[in-house]
Amino acid sequence: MSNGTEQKSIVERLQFIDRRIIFVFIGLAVVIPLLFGVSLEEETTPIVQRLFDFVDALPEESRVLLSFDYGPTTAPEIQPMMDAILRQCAERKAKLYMMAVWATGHNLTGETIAKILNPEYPEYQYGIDYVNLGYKAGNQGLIRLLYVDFKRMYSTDAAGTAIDSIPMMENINSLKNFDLIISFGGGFPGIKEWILYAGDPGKIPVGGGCTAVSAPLLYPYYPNQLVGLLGGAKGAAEYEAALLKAYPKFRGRKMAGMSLMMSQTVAHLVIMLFILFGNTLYFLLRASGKGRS
Amino acid sequence: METKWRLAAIVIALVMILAPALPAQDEGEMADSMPAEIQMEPPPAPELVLGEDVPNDGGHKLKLTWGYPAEWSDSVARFLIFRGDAPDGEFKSLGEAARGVTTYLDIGSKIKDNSDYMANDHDFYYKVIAVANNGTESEPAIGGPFQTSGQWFHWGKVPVLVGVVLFGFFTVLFINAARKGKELFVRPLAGIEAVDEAIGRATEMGKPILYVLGIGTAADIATIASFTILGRVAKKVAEYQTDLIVPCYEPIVMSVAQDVVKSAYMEAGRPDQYSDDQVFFVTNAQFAYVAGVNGIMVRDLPATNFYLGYFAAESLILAETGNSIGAIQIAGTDQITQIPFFVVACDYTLIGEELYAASAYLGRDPLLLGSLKAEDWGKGILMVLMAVGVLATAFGWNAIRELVRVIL
Amino acid sequence: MNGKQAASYVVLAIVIVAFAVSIVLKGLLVTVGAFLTLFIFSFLYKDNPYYKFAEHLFVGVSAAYWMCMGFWGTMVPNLFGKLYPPMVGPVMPALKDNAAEPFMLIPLILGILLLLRLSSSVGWISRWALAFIVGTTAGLNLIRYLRSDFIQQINNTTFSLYATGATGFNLGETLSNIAIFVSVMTGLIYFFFSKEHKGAFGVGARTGIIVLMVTFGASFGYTVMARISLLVGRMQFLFGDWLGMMQ
Amino acid sequence: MIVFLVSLFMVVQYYVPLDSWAWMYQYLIDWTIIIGVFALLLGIWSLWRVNFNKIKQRAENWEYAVITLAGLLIMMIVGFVPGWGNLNNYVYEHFFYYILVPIQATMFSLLAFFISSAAFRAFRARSLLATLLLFAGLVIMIRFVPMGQVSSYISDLSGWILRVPNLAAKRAIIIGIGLGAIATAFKIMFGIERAYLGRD
Repeated sequence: MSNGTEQKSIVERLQFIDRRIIFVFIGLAVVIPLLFGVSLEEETTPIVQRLFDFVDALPEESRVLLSFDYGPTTAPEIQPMMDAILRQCAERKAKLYMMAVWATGHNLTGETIAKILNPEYPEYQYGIDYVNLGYKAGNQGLIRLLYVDFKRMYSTDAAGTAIDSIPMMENINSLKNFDLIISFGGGFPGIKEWILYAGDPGKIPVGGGCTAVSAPLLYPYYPNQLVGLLGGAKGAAEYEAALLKAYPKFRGRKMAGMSLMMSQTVAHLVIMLFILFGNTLYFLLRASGKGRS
Repeated sequence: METKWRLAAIVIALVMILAPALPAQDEGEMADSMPAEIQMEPPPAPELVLGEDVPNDGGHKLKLTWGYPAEWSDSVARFLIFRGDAPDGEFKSLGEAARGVTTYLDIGSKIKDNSDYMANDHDFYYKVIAVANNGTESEPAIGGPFQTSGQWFHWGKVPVLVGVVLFGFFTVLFINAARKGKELFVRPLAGIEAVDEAIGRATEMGKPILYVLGIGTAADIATIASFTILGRVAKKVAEYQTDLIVPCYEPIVMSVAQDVVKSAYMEAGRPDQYSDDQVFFVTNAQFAYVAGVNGIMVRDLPATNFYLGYFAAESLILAETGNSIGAIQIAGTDQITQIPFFVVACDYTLIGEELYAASAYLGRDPLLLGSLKAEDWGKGILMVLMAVGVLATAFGWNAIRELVRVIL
Repeated sequence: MNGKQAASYVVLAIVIVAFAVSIVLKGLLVTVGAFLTLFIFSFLYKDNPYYKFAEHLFVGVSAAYWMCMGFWGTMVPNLFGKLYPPMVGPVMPALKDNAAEPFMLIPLILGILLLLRLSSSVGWISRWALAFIVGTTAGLNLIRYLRSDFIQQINNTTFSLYATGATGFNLGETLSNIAIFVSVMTGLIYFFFSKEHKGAFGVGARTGIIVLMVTFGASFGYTVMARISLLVGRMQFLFGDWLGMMQ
Repeated sequence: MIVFLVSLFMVVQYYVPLDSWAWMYQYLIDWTIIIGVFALLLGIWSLWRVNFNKIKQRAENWEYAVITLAGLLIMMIVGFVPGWGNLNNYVYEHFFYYILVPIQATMFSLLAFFISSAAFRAFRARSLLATLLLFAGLVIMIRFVPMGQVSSYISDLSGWILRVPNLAAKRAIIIGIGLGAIATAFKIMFGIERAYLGRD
């Protein structure tokens, strides 16, 4: 560091730029794309595309289990994935079974049904085309029990209706009766537990959507134990892109993952530019022989 | 005397850990398995009902298996399973198994008052009925008696036990070697060597030192390691007559930290300078705690910040705020996800195991140094085993590979 | 009154007016949430009275919140409810008829012992309670740790180096597997404390720290996304829920 | 001695699947949670004392100590008054959702800013290690920038970094921590490590 009294060069002063300037840029980078709703179509990577293709190849009336294993704090990242996959399943006319191994997932299930499924797919009837089974305690133990005997744990749905009076539950005795299980969350319990206690023993296809932070821990399960994995906002945006490609009718609708992704891209760019800027200054200083610190 | 007592304690501990393993074969009752009677009617009844106690558990669980002719398996939709106390008595419906599945895991309740309670060491009979696609039911096949029982020892966990005992043995060995005055080398850790300098700097500047124990409980290993370091730091601080601020997240951690700091001040001969207001509770909500500590930082402007213990997302908020006030920062945690942030934003970072080792470094206590040596041996042995395992797999020496697998 | 003070009064006036307007237009609850959000963000500029306000409020309210949670969630159902069930009858009728469990006297006594540390003369007794808690939970943590991560990770490391794909031998994967194995080994070497990092051993340790640094850089870069998402969530609240500027 | 016995029990119970042991185990856990609530009282007392002293001595920023205590008291009253006092209490819940949740979420989101400033400051190519840190960080971040053909190469590379060095380093750290944890547990059981009792 130079000794304060001597006049510092501009380059030298810029190197210790006030961090508040960075803060302003980051704030703007996030807010502007959100306000203007700009979105960016992503190239879909194989790990995401494979799940999309799997869902798209499901015959009509396939049974899909959606497990809401997340809470409000991670909802900004996870909810867009849920919305996209839900839409696709509904397009495929799949039977939707919704449940949660996280207590916080219960409210989100209700919200998702009210916000997406009911208004966009009014032909979906409760008990025949979809069911909300709600949350049950027990973590991985719950999954193990569901694998052995589904109705023993779920003797009613979330509203308290006896399970035997729900038509679409008639042939569900074990997790093995499902054609696909998708867990959204990635914390504990979550995708990993679904793989270990349901997917692996029963050879049931398991897919997942998780936060960016937990994605690296789950990558090792792809492709053998996971059909596909959506990691963070990027995964959600990629899935939405695949959805738009296959179902052009969704164009024009606001895709939460994509606009989130636009904010992400701009913010990442800003950070990287600052890093490059910092390094340029550093090398300039070193070249002029003052940069030894 | 002291030594003898300690050795005795160790021996007792080992015996107690091992003891449950010894009587396992005598007392652990294996469940009877007896063939069931065979009955044939279209659709044919299941052939042979076998019940087995599930091993390595507390009982109340029984695995039922039956046979079924392959040529019929497509025309049978499911099997119904019942349980009763006598072959000719009443049977209670348990559930069903899907097409093609010929096993059923009966998990009874462990609680006596529950309707599905399943007593241990009690004779049970099972009835299995095949249901054809058209709904007609077969004659029942009955099997029994079967029993479930709790075992005294979980055999699946033997390798872990062996490892732990072996490791304990090393620890004892090296601690004894260290006690006999054998000089043990330890490599320098930059973060630890900086501690003295950091305290000295705060003293020169006349500013306080902030010590954050993280958001773990008093039982997290990271917190326990941090207590020891806190003791050393507090002692130095007391000698230099600098201020020490320890805001706490968890009340039990606070209580322990108060004791630690108080006795450090006593050791330094300045008990009068200690006050419970130095080590205080903020709140045990993660981000409220961070908000509070941030406030302390920007208002009291400590010259040195220690972040040692269990940290989650707050690590970077603390470290960046600390950096903005120009404090020297020494961090350490065993939370892998947070290490990168400390590495980036702090001057010195103790990575994972280094945090645990730090207490030994600061004290130069032969006992603690001895256990470090034991850890290294543990690592060495694991490395050798892993290498042998990988080589064995690579060259197809299956026997060795299996051996390694059992050990690991 | 100097200029600085005048400016701070102007800011205060603006905040109060904006707060009032917002209450009228958007209702109390969202307004409170939004202003507290802004107060916290103001810390990014510098420490200021608004941040101090939010910070102190947060500390007080959260401490009380957890106390209440502990009381109603643990003390009432699990201590009082088990010691003398009729006592909790009025608030938690479901527990009224449970059988009393005299064992629960033990934590009550230990808890009271713990509180004795407030007294300077018998404060030493509280160490028993501390010892109990630390002992129990330390044992528990250790077991949990062993069971989950430790053994699992060791097992995972003994895998086959050869990787075969659909077309037989897969060179890329095999090289990756070898890299993983070597990296784990050198990483462990780095953590050796009782051997000097010299010679071949030093090379290993040096490789280990290189691997660690790459990992830290990657984790850091990876986490940026999650943190930006959090900020997006707050901005959605401010600009969407509060100001109504997003569709 | 208490610690020794109790922690020994916890270790032994791992190996013994019997019912009675499992019950004991459950009891012990229940107890520690209950004692934890008592400890919370100690915490509240400490918080009260520190802030009360501040007000009494008119220390710097004492006005804010009043806010802390007021928040504490109001929330306590709202939370404890019988009849109001269950977890579905309306006022209590609103305090939670409209005061605690927004502040908490905002504190958390400050990280977006801090992670940027930390990156700017620390990601400089000063030494080999710092350069590696910088390089790995950039590779991971750059995958967000759409760049056509190059993108797929970048995503392969970042995937490889996450899958190979990342996995390996984490394993090494976890194994090290595991051994350290066992060693510490031994030290506690045998009374070598006693700092947590205020003795050294």
